[in-house]
Amino acid sequence: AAATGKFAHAQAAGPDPAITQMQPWQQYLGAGVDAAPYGVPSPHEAHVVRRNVEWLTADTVSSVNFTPLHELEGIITPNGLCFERHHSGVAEIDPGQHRLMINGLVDNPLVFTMEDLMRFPRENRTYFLECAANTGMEWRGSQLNGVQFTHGMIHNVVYTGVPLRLILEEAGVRTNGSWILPEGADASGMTRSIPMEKALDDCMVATHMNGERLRPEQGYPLRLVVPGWEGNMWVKWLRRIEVGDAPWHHREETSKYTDLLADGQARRFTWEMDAKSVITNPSPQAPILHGPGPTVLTGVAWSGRGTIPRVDVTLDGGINWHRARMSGPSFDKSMHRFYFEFDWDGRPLLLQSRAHDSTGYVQPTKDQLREVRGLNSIYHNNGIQTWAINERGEAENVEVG
Amino acid sequence: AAATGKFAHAQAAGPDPAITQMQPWQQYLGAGVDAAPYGVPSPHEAHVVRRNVEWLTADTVSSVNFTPLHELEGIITPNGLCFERHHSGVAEIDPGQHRLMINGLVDNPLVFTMEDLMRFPRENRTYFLECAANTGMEWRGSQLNGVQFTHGMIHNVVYTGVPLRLILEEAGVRTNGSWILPEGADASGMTRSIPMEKALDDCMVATHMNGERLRPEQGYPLRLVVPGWEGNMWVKWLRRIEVGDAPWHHREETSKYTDLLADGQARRFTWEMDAKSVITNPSPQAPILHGPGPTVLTGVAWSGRGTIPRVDVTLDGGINWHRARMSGPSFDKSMHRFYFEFDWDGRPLLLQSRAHDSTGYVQPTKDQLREVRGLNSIYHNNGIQTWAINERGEAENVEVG
Amino acid sequence: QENPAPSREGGFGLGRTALPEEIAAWDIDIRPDGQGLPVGSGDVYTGEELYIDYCSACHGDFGEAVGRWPVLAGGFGTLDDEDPHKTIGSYWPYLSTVWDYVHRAMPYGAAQSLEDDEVYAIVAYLMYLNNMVDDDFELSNENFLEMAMPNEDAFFMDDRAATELTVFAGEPCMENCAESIEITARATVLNVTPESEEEATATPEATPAAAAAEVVETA
Amino acid sequence: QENPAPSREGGFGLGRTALPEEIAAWDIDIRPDGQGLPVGSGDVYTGEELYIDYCSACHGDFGEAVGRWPVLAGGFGTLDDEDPHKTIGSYWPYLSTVWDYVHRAMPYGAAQSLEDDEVYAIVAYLMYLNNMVDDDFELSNENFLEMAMPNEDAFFMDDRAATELTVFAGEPCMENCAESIEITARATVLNVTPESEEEATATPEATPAAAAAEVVETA
Ligand code: HEC
Ligand code: HEC
Ligand SMILES: [Ca+2]
Ligand SMILES: [Ca+2]
Ligand SMILES: [Ca+2]
Ligand SMILES: [Ca+2]
Ligand SMILES: [Ca+2]
Ligand SMILES: [Ca+2]
Ligand SMILES: [Co+2]
Ligand SMILES: [Co+2]
Repeated sequence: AAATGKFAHAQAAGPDPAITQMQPWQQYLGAGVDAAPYGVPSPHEAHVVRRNVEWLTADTVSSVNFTPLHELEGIITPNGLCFERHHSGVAEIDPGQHRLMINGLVDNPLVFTMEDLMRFPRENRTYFLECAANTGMEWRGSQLNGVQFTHGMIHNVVYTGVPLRLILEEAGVRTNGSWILPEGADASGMTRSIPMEKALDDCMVATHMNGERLRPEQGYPLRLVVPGWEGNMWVKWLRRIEVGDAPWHHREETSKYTDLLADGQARRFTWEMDAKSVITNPSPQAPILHGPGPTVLTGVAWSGRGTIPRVDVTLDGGINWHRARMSGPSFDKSMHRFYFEFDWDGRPLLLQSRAHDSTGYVQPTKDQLREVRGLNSIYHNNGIQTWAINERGEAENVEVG
Repeated sequence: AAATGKFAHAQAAGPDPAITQMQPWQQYLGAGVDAAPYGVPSPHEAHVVRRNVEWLTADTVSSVNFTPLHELEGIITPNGLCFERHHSGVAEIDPGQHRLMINGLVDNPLVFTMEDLMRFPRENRTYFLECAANTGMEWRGSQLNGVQFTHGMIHNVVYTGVPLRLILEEAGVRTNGSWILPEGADASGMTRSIPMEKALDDCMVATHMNGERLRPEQGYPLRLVVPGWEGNMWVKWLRRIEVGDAPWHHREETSKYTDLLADGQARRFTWEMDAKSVITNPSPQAPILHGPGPTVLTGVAWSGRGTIPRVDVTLDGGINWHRARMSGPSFDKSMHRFYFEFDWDGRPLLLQSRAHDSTGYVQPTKDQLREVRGLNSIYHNNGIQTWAINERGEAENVEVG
Repeated sequence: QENPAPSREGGFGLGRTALPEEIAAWDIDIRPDGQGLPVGSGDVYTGEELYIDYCSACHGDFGEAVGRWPVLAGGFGTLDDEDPHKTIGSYWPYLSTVWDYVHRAMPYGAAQSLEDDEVYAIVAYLMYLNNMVDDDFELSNENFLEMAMPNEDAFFMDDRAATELTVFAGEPCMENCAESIEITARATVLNVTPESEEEATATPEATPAAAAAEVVETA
Repeated sequence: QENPAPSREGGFGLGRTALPEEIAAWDIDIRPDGQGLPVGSGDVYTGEELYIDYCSACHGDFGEAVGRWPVLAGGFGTLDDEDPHKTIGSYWPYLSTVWDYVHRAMPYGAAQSLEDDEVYAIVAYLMYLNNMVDDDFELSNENFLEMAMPNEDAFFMDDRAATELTVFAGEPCMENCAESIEITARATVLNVTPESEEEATATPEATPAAAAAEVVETA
């Protein structure tokens, strides 16, 4: 038998009408099974949406919106809430008119229809996709007051697709083929250079996300999956892959996605996403509303170089750290969920989390990063995030020292 | 470098206009990031929906619709496509007015708000939910010609929730508390008796599915998760759990969900879902359209008693069997994905799959089941399914002998 | 699959004590041993009137059902037949289930709208329709436990562990397992599968096998 | 995470050989070594006219940008400043990138609508705006590879393996890691976060730190 509850429980002043009065849903019939052939969330969850920030960009077409991390649980991001970043808006592609071409340094340049691709053996793997600019607004100090905006350029999805290896083998890569250039079918014609080693290792040409076909805003009908590497390389609406013997140095790997250091020099080809974590609850958009007592702290962690065996959490800005409880499956280059349950005494807190990845790397502080990179590198900000909690349980994005 | 493609590839008669002509999505801007705060599938996937069958029930309110298994990949069922079964329609509950009561043989009967429940430690676990009547229409012979209808009363979801153990411990179960009665807040007031051992073992009070809050048709804001056991026990819109010293023998465990054998006797409390598998593609709703050559056969398998280490597949109705490739994570009491890639010679096929679970149980034939149970037991039909493929690649639900 | 969420010695102190009025409002379940049964009574005659008003539109004047709504009476001796009729009288093991369910979920669309005495009366009428009592019978909390249901003894605990699990196990044949295989049944002969969104609502061309409709009524 | 999908010796025979016309239609990428560059030419004067017609509405007559659309010229010597201006002239390492990108993606909303000679001319004008050439310059596939970009040598290969990975490792302090901790910066001071659906479109009360806007323009 279960243990006996000993804790003194609160007593109600009087009976709760939510119990003593009959609610309509207890008595009358609800909607039938033909009402929603494709279901949607409860109207009471209408606030759980991707959000954009108008002042960030000139228009909403080449722009970004953010995943509401503080409303999510576990490690899977629902498809409807995966953040979006497009450079020429969402390409609305008729899959019957979509083709994938392989050309360049191959024995046999090929064209595939979607039907052709569905005849290759396929795999199912879970990966996070993080925009290299995620948390980029925070380099100069705390700026946006919500985890959706500071950390919401990430999603974690189960992909089904064909290993890119099989498609390259089909065309026959020539011995001097050392780079690929995936290209999108949207009006930005997105391109990135990827070394052949990565292409043959774990890249996938994905057709499905979280069990169903890709969503239009995530590249329907075809997207390149580049596990652990920055999201911009995961070319959406994939229409062509050229094999070459040198990188292309295209706009998204020169003007953008290069990391300017303090001395004016810039890193190029900073592909891997460094290990990172963030507390999603409590956070500015998800304050503690229940007052002192048992409190669930939770968050997510990920690394482009492996798994996350450990996350540490501090309640006092880093004086003392505690090991969080890791929850749910631990997949390579996937998001991990952690929890830390504690009794809040009602006093102010300074919350931080610190990820350790399977290579032994430990998530640095923002100041450690700034020391190496300066303030202008924009991308790859994986510094430790601090939320200050006040006596009322409200949370604020702060920095500490 | 990759292997060289040696296979002779088809040659096109002339250039494909889908390539040589500029498509609108390659040139013009698409929708921006404020267009779909909660995204939906491509209009080209509008056929991927739950479907009901009007003639099965008196109305659509106490009825069922079916998951389109032949359109899905991997092991996760998207929330919008999880089959629905309600007894009084979808309860549309305001979570602010929802309560969970624990009463009966406990030291302290308790009432929880949703906020209270979110303060308990929580877990993330992936489980299939199968209606005990799934495939029930097939006891007397092949009847429905589509895997959505024969096997679509199943979904597989990542749940986040509080272990029921913690909630029962909070109330303090008395030593004679050996059963629980979970009860729903909908107008059917759904109830089932569950032994305390199961309740304390792996049951959960779930708040989230696949990362977001439960969907209304899946019990928002609270559902009981009863891993591996028949779906009817996973009480939706959970409002109360009574602890008792005997089962209740309520309508859904007497009139329904008891298994009538040939001699007029009936099994009661047939809780576990036996190991089962089905080929989802090809299948009647997903014929082979590409003609002879490389063909991907895929399907799903599950067991209420453990994992699925192995699935066998036959192309000739059971004369010769081949081991399928298991894909994606193998979780306890979760769906598993399998693949079998083969070269179709264009001749008729008789496809079957056979699941083995981690207890050593092997999925039986329908005839083996009929020998033990007769034709009237309605529930728990986990017999091997056969699809006949003709020369045109069309599939039909058949039986063989 | 998971690092368990930890228990806490003495509990978390979450939630609050349920008040007696609150428990009374929700604690509506009835058990075969009479637990939960309220004080009250009702006779067949009263039950008939209520039943005609609130139930017969779906279940038929005599429990024979209108259209495809559930049948509530008859079917005795059919459980071992090819087409068994499972009703309150022929199948249900406990009378408490009838009381509990009618009170909890019926009339369909107006759950829990019946008074306790009304439920006693309707249950008495359902007993009468199932030849369990005479037309002058009155059911009450006093005589409730004396009422035995004819089919109670036909139920036994799940025995799959003994009858199936051991049988359906072991390494199966993988090669040359049969001389030849023939198709013995075809779904397309019946033609009862909806073929498109629109047809899903169409009447089938053939009558589906008897079991089919029942399955989903009973899913 | 996965039993790998098997390769097949000699491939699967899936897909079909791409025709030369098809490759020509899609193979539009240009590399720094000139691979992909079509025959053609265009001068600054022609480029200026085209630029005014097709580009200046967003990028400004002199590449200085209208509103928050991207700046295309200037910014020399600012890369090590507090507020660096990264433009084609001050930052981009290769001219081929300009040709490739303008041809591939601009004008915004009418991608790939420019003729090759028009692209040469516009690129020549962008070089002129960035003080790389005189106003009588003509760019062509012949002289293209002679054009060096001022900032090319500032780029170096990712060195995090040496400069960071080894540094950010090892068992960190878990207890009494500091005497005291103070808050040094607060997001609420800026007040630039949208607070509700509606406010997300409102103008911020404070000017967000310079980096913020750039980040998302560049995400
Ligand atoms: C509008 C139609 C309708 C009315 C009116 C109605 N019922 Fe029902 N009844 C149903 C449906 C539908 C079900 C099956 C519900 C489900 O799927 O769980 C049902 C189920 C039942 C069952 C269980 C049958 C079984 O075999 O499990 C009983 C008993 C019952 N009703 C009694 C009554 C009584 C008594 C009344 C009147 C007080 C009543 N019903 C009024 C539609 C109706
Ligand atoms: C309607 C507005 C608009 C017009 C007209 C336009 N552009 Fe752009 N331009 C943009 C936007 C928006 C971007 C950034 C796109 C993105 O997010 O990827 C951009 C980016 C660029 C860039 C890259 C800037 C960088 O720093 O990476 C260049 C170069 C450029 N445009 C040149 C041109 C030229 C040349 C033309 C005319 C032939 C043109 N643009 C017409 C809006 C416009
Ligand atoms: Ca009770
Ligand atoms: Ca008989
Ligand atoms: Ca009489
Ligand atoms: Ca090329
Ligand atoms: Ca300077
Ligand atoms: Ca001049
Ligand atoms: Co980078
Ligand atoms: Co059962």
